[in-house]
Amino acid sequence: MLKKKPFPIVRTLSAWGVALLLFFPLFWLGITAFKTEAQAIAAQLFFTPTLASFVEVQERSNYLLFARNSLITSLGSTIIGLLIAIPAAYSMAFFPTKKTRDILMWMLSTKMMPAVGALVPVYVMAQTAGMLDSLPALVIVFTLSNLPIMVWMLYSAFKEVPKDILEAVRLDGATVWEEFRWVILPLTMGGIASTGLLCLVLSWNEAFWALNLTSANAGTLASLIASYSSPEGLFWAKLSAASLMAIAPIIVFGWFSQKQLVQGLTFGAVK
Amino acid sequence: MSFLQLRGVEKIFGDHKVIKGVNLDIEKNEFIVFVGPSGCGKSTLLRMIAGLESIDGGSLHVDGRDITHLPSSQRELAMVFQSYALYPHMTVYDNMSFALKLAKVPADEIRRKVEDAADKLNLTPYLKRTPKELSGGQRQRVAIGRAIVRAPKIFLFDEPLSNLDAALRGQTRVEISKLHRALGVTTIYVTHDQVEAMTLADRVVVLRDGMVEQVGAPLELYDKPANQFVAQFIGMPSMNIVKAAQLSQFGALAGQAANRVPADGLIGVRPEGVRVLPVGSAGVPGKVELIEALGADTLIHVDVMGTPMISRQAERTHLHIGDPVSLEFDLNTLHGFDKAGRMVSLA
Amino acid sequence: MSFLQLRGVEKIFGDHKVIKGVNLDIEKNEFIVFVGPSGCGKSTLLRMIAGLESIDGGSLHVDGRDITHLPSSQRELAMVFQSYALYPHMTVYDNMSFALKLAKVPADEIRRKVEDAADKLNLTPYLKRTPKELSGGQRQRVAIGRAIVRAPKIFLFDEPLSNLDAALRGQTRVEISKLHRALGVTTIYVTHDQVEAMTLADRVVVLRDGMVEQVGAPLELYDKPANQFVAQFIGMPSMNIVKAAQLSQFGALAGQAANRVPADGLIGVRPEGVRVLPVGSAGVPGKVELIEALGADTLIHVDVMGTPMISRQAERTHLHIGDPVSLEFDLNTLHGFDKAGRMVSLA
Amino acid sequence: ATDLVIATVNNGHMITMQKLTKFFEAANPDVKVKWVTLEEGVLRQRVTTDIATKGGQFDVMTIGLYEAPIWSKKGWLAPINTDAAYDVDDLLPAIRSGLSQDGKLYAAPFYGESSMTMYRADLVKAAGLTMPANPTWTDMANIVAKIHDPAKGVYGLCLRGKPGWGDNMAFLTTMVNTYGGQWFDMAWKPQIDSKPWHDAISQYVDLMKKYGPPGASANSFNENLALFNEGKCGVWIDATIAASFVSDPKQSKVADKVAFTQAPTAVTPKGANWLWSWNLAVPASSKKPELAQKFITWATSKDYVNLVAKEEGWIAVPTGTRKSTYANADFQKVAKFAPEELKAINSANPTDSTLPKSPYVGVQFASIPEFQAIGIAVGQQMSAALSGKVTVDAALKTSQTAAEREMTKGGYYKK
Amino acid sequence: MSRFLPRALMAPSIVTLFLWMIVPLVMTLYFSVIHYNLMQPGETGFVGLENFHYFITDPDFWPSVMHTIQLLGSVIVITVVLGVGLALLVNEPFPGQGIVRVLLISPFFVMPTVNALLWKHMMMNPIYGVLAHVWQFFGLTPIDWMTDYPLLSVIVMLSWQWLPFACLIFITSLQSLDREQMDAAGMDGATRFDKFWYLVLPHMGRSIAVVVMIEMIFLLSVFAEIFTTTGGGPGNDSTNLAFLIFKQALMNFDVGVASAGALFAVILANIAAVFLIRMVGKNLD
Ligand SMILES: Nc1ncnc2c1ncn2[C@@H]1O[C@H](COP(=O)(O)OP(=O)(O)OP(=O)(O)O)[C@@H](O)[C@H]1O
Ligand SMILES: Nc1ncnc2c1ncn2[C@@H]1O[C@H](COP(=O)(O)OP(=O)(O)OP(=O)(O)O)[C@@H](O)[C@H]1O
Ligand SMILES: [Mg+2]
Ligand SMILES: [Mg+2]
Repeated sequence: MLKKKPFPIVRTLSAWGVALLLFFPLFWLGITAFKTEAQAIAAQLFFTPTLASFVEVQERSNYLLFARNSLITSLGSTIIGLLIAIPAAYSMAFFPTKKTRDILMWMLSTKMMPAVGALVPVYVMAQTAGMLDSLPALVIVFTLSNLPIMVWMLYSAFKEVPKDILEAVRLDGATVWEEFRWVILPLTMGGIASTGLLCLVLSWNEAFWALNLTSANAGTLASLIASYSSPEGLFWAKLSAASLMAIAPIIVFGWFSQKQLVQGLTFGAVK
Repeated sequence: MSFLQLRGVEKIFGDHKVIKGVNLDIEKNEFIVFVGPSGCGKSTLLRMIAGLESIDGGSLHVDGRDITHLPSSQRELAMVFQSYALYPHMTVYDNMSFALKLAKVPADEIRRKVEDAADKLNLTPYLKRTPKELSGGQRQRVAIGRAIVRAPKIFLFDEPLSNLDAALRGQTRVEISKLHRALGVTTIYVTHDQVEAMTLADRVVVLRDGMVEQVGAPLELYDKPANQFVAQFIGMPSMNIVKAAQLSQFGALAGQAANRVPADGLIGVRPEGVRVLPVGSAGVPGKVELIEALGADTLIHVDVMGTPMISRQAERTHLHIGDPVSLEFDLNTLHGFDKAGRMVSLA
Repeated sequence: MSFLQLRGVEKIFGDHKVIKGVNLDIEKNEFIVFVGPSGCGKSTLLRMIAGLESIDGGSLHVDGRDITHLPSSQRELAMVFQSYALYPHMTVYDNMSFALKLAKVPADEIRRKVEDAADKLNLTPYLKRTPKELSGGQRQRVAIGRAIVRAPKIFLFDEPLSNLDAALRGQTRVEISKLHRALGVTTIYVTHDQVEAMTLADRVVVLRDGMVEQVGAPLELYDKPANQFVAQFIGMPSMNIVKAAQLSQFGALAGQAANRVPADGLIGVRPEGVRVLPVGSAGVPGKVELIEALGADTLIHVDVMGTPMISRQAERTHLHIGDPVSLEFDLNTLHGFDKAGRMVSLA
Repeated sequence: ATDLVIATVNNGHMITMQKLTKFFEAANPDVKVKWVTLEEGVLRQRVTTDIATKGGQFDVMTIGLYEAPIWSKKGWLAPINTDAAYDVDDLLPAIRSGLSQDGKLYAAPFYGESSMTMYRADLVKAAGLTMPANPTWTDMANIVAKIHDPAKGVYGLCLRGKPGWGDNMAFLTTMVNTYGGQWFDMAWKPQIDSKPWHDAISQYVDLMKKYGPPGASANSFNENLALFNEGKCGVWIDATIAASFVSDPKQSKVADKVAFTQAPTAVTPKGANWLWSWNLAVPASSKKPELAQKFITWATSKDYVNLVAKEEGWIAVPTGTRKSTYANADFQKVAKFAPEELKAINSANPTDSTLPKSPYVGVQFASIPEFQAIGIAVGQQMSAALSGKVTVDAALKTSQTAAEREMTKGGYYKK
Repeated sequence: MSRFLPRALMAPSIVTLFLWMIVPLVMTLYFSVIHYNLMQPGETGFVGLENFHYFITDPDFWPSVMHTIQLLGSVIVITVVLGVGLALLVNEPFPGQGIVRVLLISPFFVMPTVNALLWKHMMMNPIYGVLAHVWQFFGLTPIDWMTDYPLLSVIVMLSWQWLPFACLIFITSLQSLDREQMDAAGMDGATRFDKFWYLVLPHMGRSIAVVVMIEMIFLLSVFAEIFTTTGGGPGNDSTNLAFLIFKQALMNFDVGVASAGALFAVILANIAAVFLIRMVGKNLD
């Protein structure tokens, strides 16, 4: 890289252009949440913001309960998922056998059955276990349905680790745990973070099971949205406010973890 | 029973055998050097001893214990990789202290050991850098440092000094030698540098194409190579080889060897055994092909009726390319080989 | 005007200057060798010429054209990287043919060139492999092959032979030399191998800590080092150095130098200028510290009342460590240096 | 405290009920009411899954007029025992009969609705026309043609277009009814390829293509309401419940310009107005039937109507269930649409809504389990016809085949 | 490493996933051969392959298979191609790089339902939508997206949602690209495109494979977005297989036919997966 390259003006402009374009719908959602219903429909850009919609949403439903449920289920399933998926991916990436690829495919194939197709069986299972409308049920379902994806992503992240670094660490006398903790984890932080985030986002946004397996106690924000999606009349501002409240935590979290996410392997010491 | 025993060790990559049944006994505290042409399997053999490559045939014993299938983390080895294999996310200090940290060595002892090693390797100013901020030679030194801070059962070095300058190489060589004497750790060392091989080794193992050609003390290999390959591989520049069939042109040489070397055999003479005399002197006539002045030595390449001969002399020369010269040979250090390249005694 | 001009070239990494104002003129078709201690900035300088590192100060001209800020893809260079930088997912053949393919060279010409280069580098059996299936030396050869198939304006080699065995190194060195003569391409070559430096270079550039210490023909550097650093850096083993203050103990040496070298200066004598004689002979008394038998040569380390001296001799020795000996010096090849290390004429 | 879990739809009246639950809880301190508020389609999915698998997640379910008879016939619902104070006879008869089985009430109506015409009096007047009290489709076509003015952002006619048996088919069924059509004849043979269907759908597609808003095939109640409130519709025929919204100045820009009349008729007035109600029911599997009953009778009582009136005003009371509500003077004062609504509801008869005799119950639907699938399939075809993707004839033909398939599958007759 | 440990490490995933797969699968298999309508749960009976017959002879079936493939293909192509492009665009430093990356990945955090509502109402609505305003600004007749281009609308929404995911994975992958190789290629005379084609793309192979596989799995089962926006219409113009199954299961409540459909979807997904594995599989090791 030459330092005194001309200022990357074209790249800067196009990157910003595309980013703003892609972000625009969200921006629009954001500002609509602060409009009155009339302004919302008139597609105005300038208006005096109001918090009325947020107040209304909070009045109607216990936002905090849903948010808490979302937090518990998505964090829970992410953590449990990582705990199960990391060892599996580690084992497949670093001790591959002839069957590894088949196992990977099989794992993915467990996700091929459309959720709707499995609704009744799962519903009956949950009911038999007495776990309808309970957070553990959601955590289990989220974890299991994200597990294949997590194993896949982690597998691909682990595969990027150069072989001889692993060899070096084994020679240094590291146990499996130490090897993971001190070398693989820091080297694949980006991949693990993206996987965790993906799982978090998927759980947070999961609507089908969240809706169908819960009623009054265990609903998540995604199921909260279902009660706003089509009330009588198009209350766009209210809908936007509810949506914003539902996605804001995860977006903010995503923004903060951005650095970890895009961090790839840092090479340079491998000849 | 010897400390490290390799019995018919084999390695197969895909469909070709890379290590073809190596037998080797290494004593405790010995310093063994592996030499051999590029690609002959030195690294592979080292990595098999380290447990980084599976052993596809034969067995490996350490201290009488079969460790053929023991994972490398339990073999208590320290190794310098040919590719360094530094931890890219750790500083030089962390790279070097990592194994000690794992071994739960007290912090101050770690610090002492690492700083000591860094000092010996001229790395002190770089302890806070990450590998990618280092020069090639500095990286290599970190790789060495990482190995030598430890007190393993066996040291494995894979061309550890290849990227160092002559002075530093000499200095580091001395450090490794000292370390070996101080710790008495069995050491296996791969190198292409003849000086390293000659000065460090208790015994040198010459490998060729996955097989052991000869094992012996350095001078033993130099003076009594088991075959033409070893004779030519050890010594720089290589030993001159004359076909017995062409010996008639080589005067005195012919006389000395004729009755001992088979008619389809070969005669070898080291460059320092070849003296270049002004044309007309008694000797074998030839023509100067190339002159290489190395400073202390001068190498003169001479063509003797199609057979290339190299002479090495301590003096500078005034000869020029194309000059006709006479060659004289030191008849005491001739080597004879039969058709298959096996050594034939000339005594 | 010379072909390649470096004018006050500087490089800063973070907050330290790594290249501190290098001025260098390189003629068309010249073969320049960079030598210097590990970490002195050879690779960095090479990479700056290649356009891989920005030039933070000074300028770089090729053929009179300022290319200080030209991107490397437009500089028409070929380079062998110290770290090889092979394309991991391409076969050896593809690695070597990549540049030609991009240059839209006809397919059969590519094939011919690559096979030719592979043949010279003993790589023919490995053309279908990917880099990770190669030994260290084989990878290095691929890196060389990748550069030499091309016909660039400038060749840059960064320690290209460090992982090759002596025989192959000699052979490849000859190929590089031939290639240089055949194509007449300006070549810059980094090495730690003195033999390479001496045999390949038209001129050698000695770097130290980001600065040029001396530029000159190989033997010029050997015979007339500009300062103590160059004197000690060139030549293996290093030149022996005696402080003028201690000269009184060195008999004949003292007589020769006393009046020319300042009282706080130094006297240097090459190991081949030191002869070890049996104890009692006329000469300076000393004690054998270490003996290194390299085969053709023997290095004898002698301690002369605290000053270490190395002698290099062509004969084997029967001495043992601790034996008392006498040293004699070749008075014609002494080097004198002042306090700052600058050369002082003794003639 | 005991939890009482109630599944309900997210309509305005239900939201109000949710807010007022505190009064119920105050009266019953040991009860904690928990709400699961869902959009209509999702609610139907949830409660059906739950009741069919005996999941038992809900103590009270909000169900429609469509499910009530099917489920009660199957014995999935517990009968509602009413006391004198509840005054069961006050319930509008059309609705009550739809919810009763063998004289027993299986679900209590919370609010009911029919359909009617809402129109912009100002535009009609400006066009020099008058809206008849009982307009025919011919009248309607005339009027919308005149007031259609897209340049000013006014589209003559807004009708449902989004596919779904509760969406476009609810409206289209009433239209077919009044054109003299029916879903099935007495042999359960689908009649979709018959002439009345053809006439009705052709009229619908023709009018909408000429005078409808863009994107009509994705519009349902909500979208049309928004359009109407924005002043973009001249005429809108839809649920009576919309009346209170369009005449609410807080939401509607045209609150003072809107007027109401009956839904248009063609060959027959029979079945031109639909009948729907949202009802509260107790699943037979409920573990707290008494408590659930208690809540239901509270929420559908006269007292509750009064409570809403007191808390939110008469404009917000749930309508369409009780005669007493319509009789209330305060209510009449604020609800100028009330007479038309009552008239519409009373004119609807689920058991006799088609010109030819039909074997099914329901005005804008047929209360058989297979109807959902058929309604959805046909709805899809109608929206395709509306968007111009297929011709009306093709759409009807496809629909007929789909309906026959479904009925065959349902075992109504051998092929 | 003994042979035991790798297996022990995999066991929890494999065992749980196996249970998670096998129980519903067996039940679904069972449901698929009986008559089972949620509205008439008592009236079950063995019907053989009738459910499959009904599912496959549904007039919406073949169109929905086609739509599924179109949807899958377009979204994957769009997200991978644009994702790679965007990743390259933001990979090297420029002013505001961090913010741009944040903006780029944001849409991924949006719930599918919100995504659908957002696009349907606020973006693509032909009267009020932002796009309509843009069209009007340029004096054009606003496009009636949901009616005239229903499948395209769904594709746009899904691409908007999945592009950030692809982009994120690709950015991470680009970070581990060895600079020296790029340098070497530069000296070999490679243009930007050459570098991209011969080095960057092969390097990203594994990431692309993973993105493609993951997206495939998710896109095969997309129905919420369709349900919320076009409702599968007009006609069946935006009905995909998942929506068709959804319709059978939760709108018609016919669990039998839905189960048959679900099994069919599994088969289709496996076929697609085998194809994809052929194409991208070798990048996995
Ligand atoms: N990215 C970097 N950041 C900071 N310092 C660096 C960086 N790269 C190189 N250096 C330092 O610059 C100096 C010169 O490095 P360079 O690689 O040019 O050395 P060299 O002469 O090639 O050494 P060697 O013979 O060991 O390869 C070294 O001290 C090195 O530590
Ligand atoms: N993964 C592999 N797959 C196939 N062949 C391999 C693989 N690794 C090494 N080889 C081959 O095995 C042989 C021995 O390799 P090894 O690395 O042991 O050589 P070496 O003696 O260390 O050479 P060098 O001196 O060049 O480092 C070489 O010919 C090499 O090409
Ligand atoms: Mg090697
Ligand atoms: Mg270097």
